[in-house]
Amino acid sequence: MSKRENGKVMKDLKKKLKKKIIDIAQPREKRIYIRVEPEKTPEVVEYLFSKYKCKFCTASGIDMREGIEIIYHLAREDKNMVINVKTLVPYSKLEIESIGRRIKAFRWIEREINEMFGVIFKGHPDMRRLILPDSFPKGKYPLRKDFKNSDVTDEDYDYERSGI
Amino acid sequence: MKQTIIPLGPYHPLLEEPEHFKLYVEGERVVDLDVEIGYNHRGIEKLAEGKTWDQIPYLVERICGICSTSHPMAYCLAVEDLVGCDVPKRAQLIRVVVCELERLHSHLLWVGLAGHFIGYNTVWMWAWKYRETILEICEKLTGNRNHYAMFKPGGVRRDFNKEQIEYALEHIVDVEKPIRMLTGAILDDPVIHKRLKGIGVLTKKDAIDYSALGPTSRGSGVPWDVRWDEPLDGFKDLKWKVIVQKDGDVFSKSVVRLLECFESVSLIKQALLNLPEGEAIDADIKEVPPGEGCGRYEAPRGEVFHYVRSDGSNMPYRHKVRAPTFNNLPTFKASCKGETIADVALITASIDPCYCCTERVAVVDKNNNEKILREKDLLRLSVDKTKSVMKKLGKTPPLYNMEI
Amino acid sequence: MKLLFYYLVFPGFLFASVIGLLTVWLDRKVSARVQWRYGPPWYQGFADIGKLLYKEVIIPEEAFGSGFIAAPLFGLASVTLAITILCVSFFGISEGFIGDIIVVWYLFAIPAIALIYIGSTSGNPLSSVGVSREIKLLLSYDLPMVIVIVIMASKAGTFSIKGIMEWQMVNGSNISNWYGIIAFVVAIFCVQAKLGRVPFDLAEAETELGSGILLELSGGVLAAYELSKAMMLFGLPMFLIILFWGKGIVGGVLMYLLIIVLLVLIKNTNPRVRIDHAMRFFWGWMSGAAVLAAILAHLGA
Amino acid sequence: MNILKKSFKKSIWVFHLSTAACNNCDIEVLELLTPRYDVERFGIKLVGSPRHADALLVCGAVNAHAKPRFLEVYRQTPKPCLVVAFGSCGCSSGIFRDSYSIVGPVDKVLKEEDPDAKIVYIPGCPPKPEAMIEGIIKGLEVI
Repeated sequence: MSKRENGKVMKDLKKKLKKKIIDIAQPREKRIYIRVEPEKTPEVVEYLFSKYKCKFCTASGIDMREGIEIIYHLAREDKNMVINVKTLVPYSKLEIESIGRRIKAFRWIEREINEMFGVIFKGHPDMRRLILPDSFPKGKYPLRKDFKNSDVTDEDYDYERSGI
Repeated sequence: MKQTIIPLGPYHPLLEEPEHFKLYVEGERVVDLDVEIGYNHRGIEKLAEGKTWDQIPYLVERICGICSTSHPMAYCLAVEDLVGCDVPKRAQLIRVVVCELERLHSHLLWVGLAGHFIGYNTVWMWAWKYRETILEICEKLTGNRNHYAMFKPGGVRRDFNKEQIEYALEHIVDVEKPIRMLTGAILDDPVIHKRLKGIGVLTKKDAIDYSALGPTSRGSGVPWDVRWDEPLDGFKDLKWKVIVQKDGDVFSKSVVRLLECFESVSLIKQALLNLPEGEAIDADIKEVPPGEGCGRYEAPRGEVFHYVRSDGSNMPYRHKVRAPTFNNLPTFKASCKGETIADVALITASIDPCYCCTERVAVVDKNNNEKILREKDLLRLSVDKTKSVMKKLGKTPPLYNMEI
Repeated sequence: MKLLFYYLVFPGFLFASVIGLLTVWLDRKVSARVQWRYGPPWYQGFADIGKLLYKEVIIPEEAFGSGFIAAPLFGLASVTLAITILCVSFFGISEGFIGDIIVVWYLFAIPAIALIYIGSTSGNPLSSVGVSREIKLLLSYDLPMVIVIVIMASKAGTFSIKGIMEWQMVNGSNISNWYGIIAFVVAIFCVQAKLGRVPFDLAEAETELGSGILLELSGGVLAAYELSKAMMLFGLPMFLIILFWGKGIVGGVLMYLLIIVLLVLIKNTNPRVRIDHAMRFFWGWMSGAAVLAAILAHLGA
Repeated sequence: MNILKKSFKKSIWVFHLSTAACNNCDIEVLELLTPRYDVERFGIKLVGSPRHADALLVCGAVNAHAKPRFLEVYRQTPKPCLVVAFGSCGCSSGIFRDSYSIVGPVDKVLKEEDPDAKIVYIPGCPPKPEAMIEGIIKGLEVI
C-alpha cells in the first residue's frame, strides 16, 4: 500500500464527501478518520457502505463528558484501509438517525449502544435490550464514565422481573 | 395468529453455553428466527477501562475459550497502531505460529461437533482425539492448553527455545495425516454431500449486507481474510492462499474450514523453519501517547476488531471489543429461512458460533402450540434424515457410529 | 414358606437382581468399548443402586405423596413375581399353571404402568410429554408380541410354560424353523422397546425431555425403578429363551448371552427414533412379520 | 449404612451448568468424556436432570442473569450433593470479579441459599482434565 495510493483514497473521499464532513485526517498509513455532524452521519455511512463497497466492522461509543461520541468503523478490504466516521452526540439531545433501518448489519450494534450509553436511535426496527439482563436496574448506563463498577451490586438486581 | 411463547430457563443437560434461539415455523418450514443472548455478559469493556495496558491481554484472552489468542493479538495490533512502533520479525513469526495452532485446534473442535450433529459420533471422537496432539504442542510451546498469555503490546512475552521448536516440528507432521483422513471422510462421503449441499445458503449479497466474517463469508464467495488484506510483516514472505468457495451453503463452509487446516499446518512449518536467530522479541513500548488505534486480526471464526482510545494515562480511556460471532449470528435470519427444522442444527453449527447454540432451539408453531425441540431432537431429526438419505443412495449406514 | 423362599431368594428377588445388574454392567461396558472408551468397573450396577438408596427422596408438592413412593415398589414386586414364575418352571422346581405365559407378560407390563402413574401425577410438563410417549409405545409393541405368544402357544397346544418347554424338547426348539426365526426378530425388537433402550427410549430420552418421565424421581424411588429395569433386563431374555429355545440350562445360558449381545448391538447402531416412527415401525413392519410367522407356522414349515 | 456411603463414592451422576463462562471449562468438561480421559471408568455419568444428579459442575462466574436460574437448579437436586466450582471463574469469579454484571463467585451465591453446601474448588484457567478428575474424586470424601 504505497503512499501514492493512500493519497488517492484520501483525495477521492475528500472530493465525494466535500460538503457533508467537517474534516478528514489520515494520521497513519492504513487509517482514515472523518468527523461528521450527527445529522449527516447516515448519508456518509450509507454512502461508504454501499457505493464505496466498505465492510462494516463495528461501531463504538465513547463517553466524552460533553456528549457521546459514536465512531462507525468501516473497512475497505481491497484497498486495505479502515475508515472511521466520528460524530459527537451532545448530552442535551441524545438521539441520532438509525442506520439499521435500511442496512441489517447495523441493527445489533445500535441496540448495544442504546443499552450501554442511552443514545436513542430514531426509527430502529426492534429496540430491545441485547446483552444486559431484564433485571438490570432501569436508567443506569454501564459504559458511561460516571457509572462505577460498584454502583450496581447484587441487591440492585430485582430478580422478579427476570422471568423464571 | 396469536403466538404463546414460553421461555424456558436456559439450563439444559448437554448445554455448553446458555443461549436461546426461537424459530417461528409453519409446519416444518422455518419462517422467522429470534435470538436471545446475554447469559454470558461479564462487562469486559468496563473492566478494561480499569486495567493498565499490560494487564489487558490477560483479560481480553478470556472473552472466548476457543479463540483465546486472536483477541490479545488484535488488541496488541491496536496498541501498536496507536503507538506506531514496529514489532521485530521474530516476535511476529512467533505470533503467527501461536495463532495458527489455535486455528487448527478450533477447526478440529468444529469438525467434531459437525460430525456429532450429522450423527457420526466416531467422527466426533476421532476429531477430538487428534485435537489432543495439537493441544499438547500448544502446552509444550506456551505452557497452557488454551489461554496462552504469549502476547503483549510491542511483541511476545516468551521465546521459543531450540528444543521446543524441534518438538513442535516433529509433532505437527503427524497431525496432517489424520486431518487428511478426516477431510476425506467428510468431503467424499456421498451421504454428507446430500446432507450439506444446498441448505442454509447465504447468498453473496446477504453476506455483504450482514457483513458476515471469516469462513461464513468466504463460503459465499466473499474473499475477506484479514491476514491477506492487512498482512503483518510476518505474513509477507510466507506462501499461503485464501480459500474461497462460491455457493455459500453449509458444505462450502465446511470445505473452507477443512482446507484452512492444511494452510495452517504449512504456515506453522514455514514460520518455525525460518525464525530469525537471536533477535530481541519485544519493542518494549515505554509509554502510550494520547490518540486512538484500531486492530484487526483473523480469528478462526472471522475478523476480531479492537478499538483503543487513550488519553495519555497508563489505562485506556475506551476499549471496544467486537467478536466475529456478533456479525455472523444475525445471518441466521437469511440462511435459516425456508429450511426444515432438521437442518437448523447444521446451519447454526455451520457458522461455528463462539457459543454453540444449537442446544436450545424453541420451535414455535404458527398455530401456537409451542414445542420445545432440544439438541437431541435436532440431532435425531438430522440423523433420521441422514439415514433416509443413505437408504436412497443404497448405502448401508456405518455400523456403530450412529449412536447418540 | 417354601414359596416365600422361592420369591425372595432363589429365582426371585436376590438372584434376578444380581444377574440383572451384571447384565447392565455388561451392556455399558460393551457400548463403551465400541467407542474406544474403557467403560465402568464390574460393580457399577450395584454402586448405582446403593447410591440412590443413600440419597434423599424429593416429592413434588403436586404429586400425591404415598402414591409417588408406592408405584415403583409395586412395579418392582410385580417384576419379581413374573421372574419367579418363569424361573420356577424353567428350572423344573414345580409345575406351572395353565395360562402363566400371558400372566408373566402382563406382569412385566406393570412397571411401565407404574411409571405412567408417576409421570402424570408429578405435574412436570416435560414428564407429561414422556407419559404420552410411554403410553403410545406400550400400545404399539404389545400387538406384535401377543401374536408371537399366541403362535408359540398354539404350536405347543398349551398356554403353560411347562407345556411349551416339553413340546420343544420333543420336536425341536422353535428357533430352528422359519417361523421361529421371524418371530424371534419381532420379539427382540419388542423387548428392546419394553426395556426402553436407545432406539425406543422415548419416554426418558436423556437430553430430549431432560429424562422425561423420570424427571421427578429421585433417591430410593429411582433406585426401585432402576432395579426393576435391571431385573427386566434379566427376565425378558429368560422369557424369550422359554418361548424359542426351551431346552436345558446350558443351552439357555448361551441363548441368554446371544440375546444380550443382540440387544447391545441394536442399541449401538441406531439413533433414537421419533414416536410416530416407532409406532409405524411396530404396527406396520412388526405386526406384518408376526402375521407372516403365524401363517408359516400353520403351514407347518 | 456405610456400604451405601461407599457405593455413593463409586457412582457419581453429574449435571453440567454454565453461568457466564468463557466456554473453555465447558469444553474441558466435554473432553473428560472423550477416549483419552474417559471418566466412565469411575462411574461418572452425565445425566439429564438435576433430580438425578449428585454433583453439579458449575463453570463460570455467576452473572446476574444466571443467578436465579442457578439457585433454582440447586434447590432441585436431592441433598447429599456436591457442587464443583470449575476453574478460577468458579472459585473466585476470576478476572471478572469486580464487574457490574458479576454477582460473586459460586460459593458466595450458594452460601445465601444454603450455608453448609459442600463445594469443591478446582482452580486453574482452564483446569487440566487430570485436575478435574482428581477434584471430583477428592470431593467424594467430603460427603
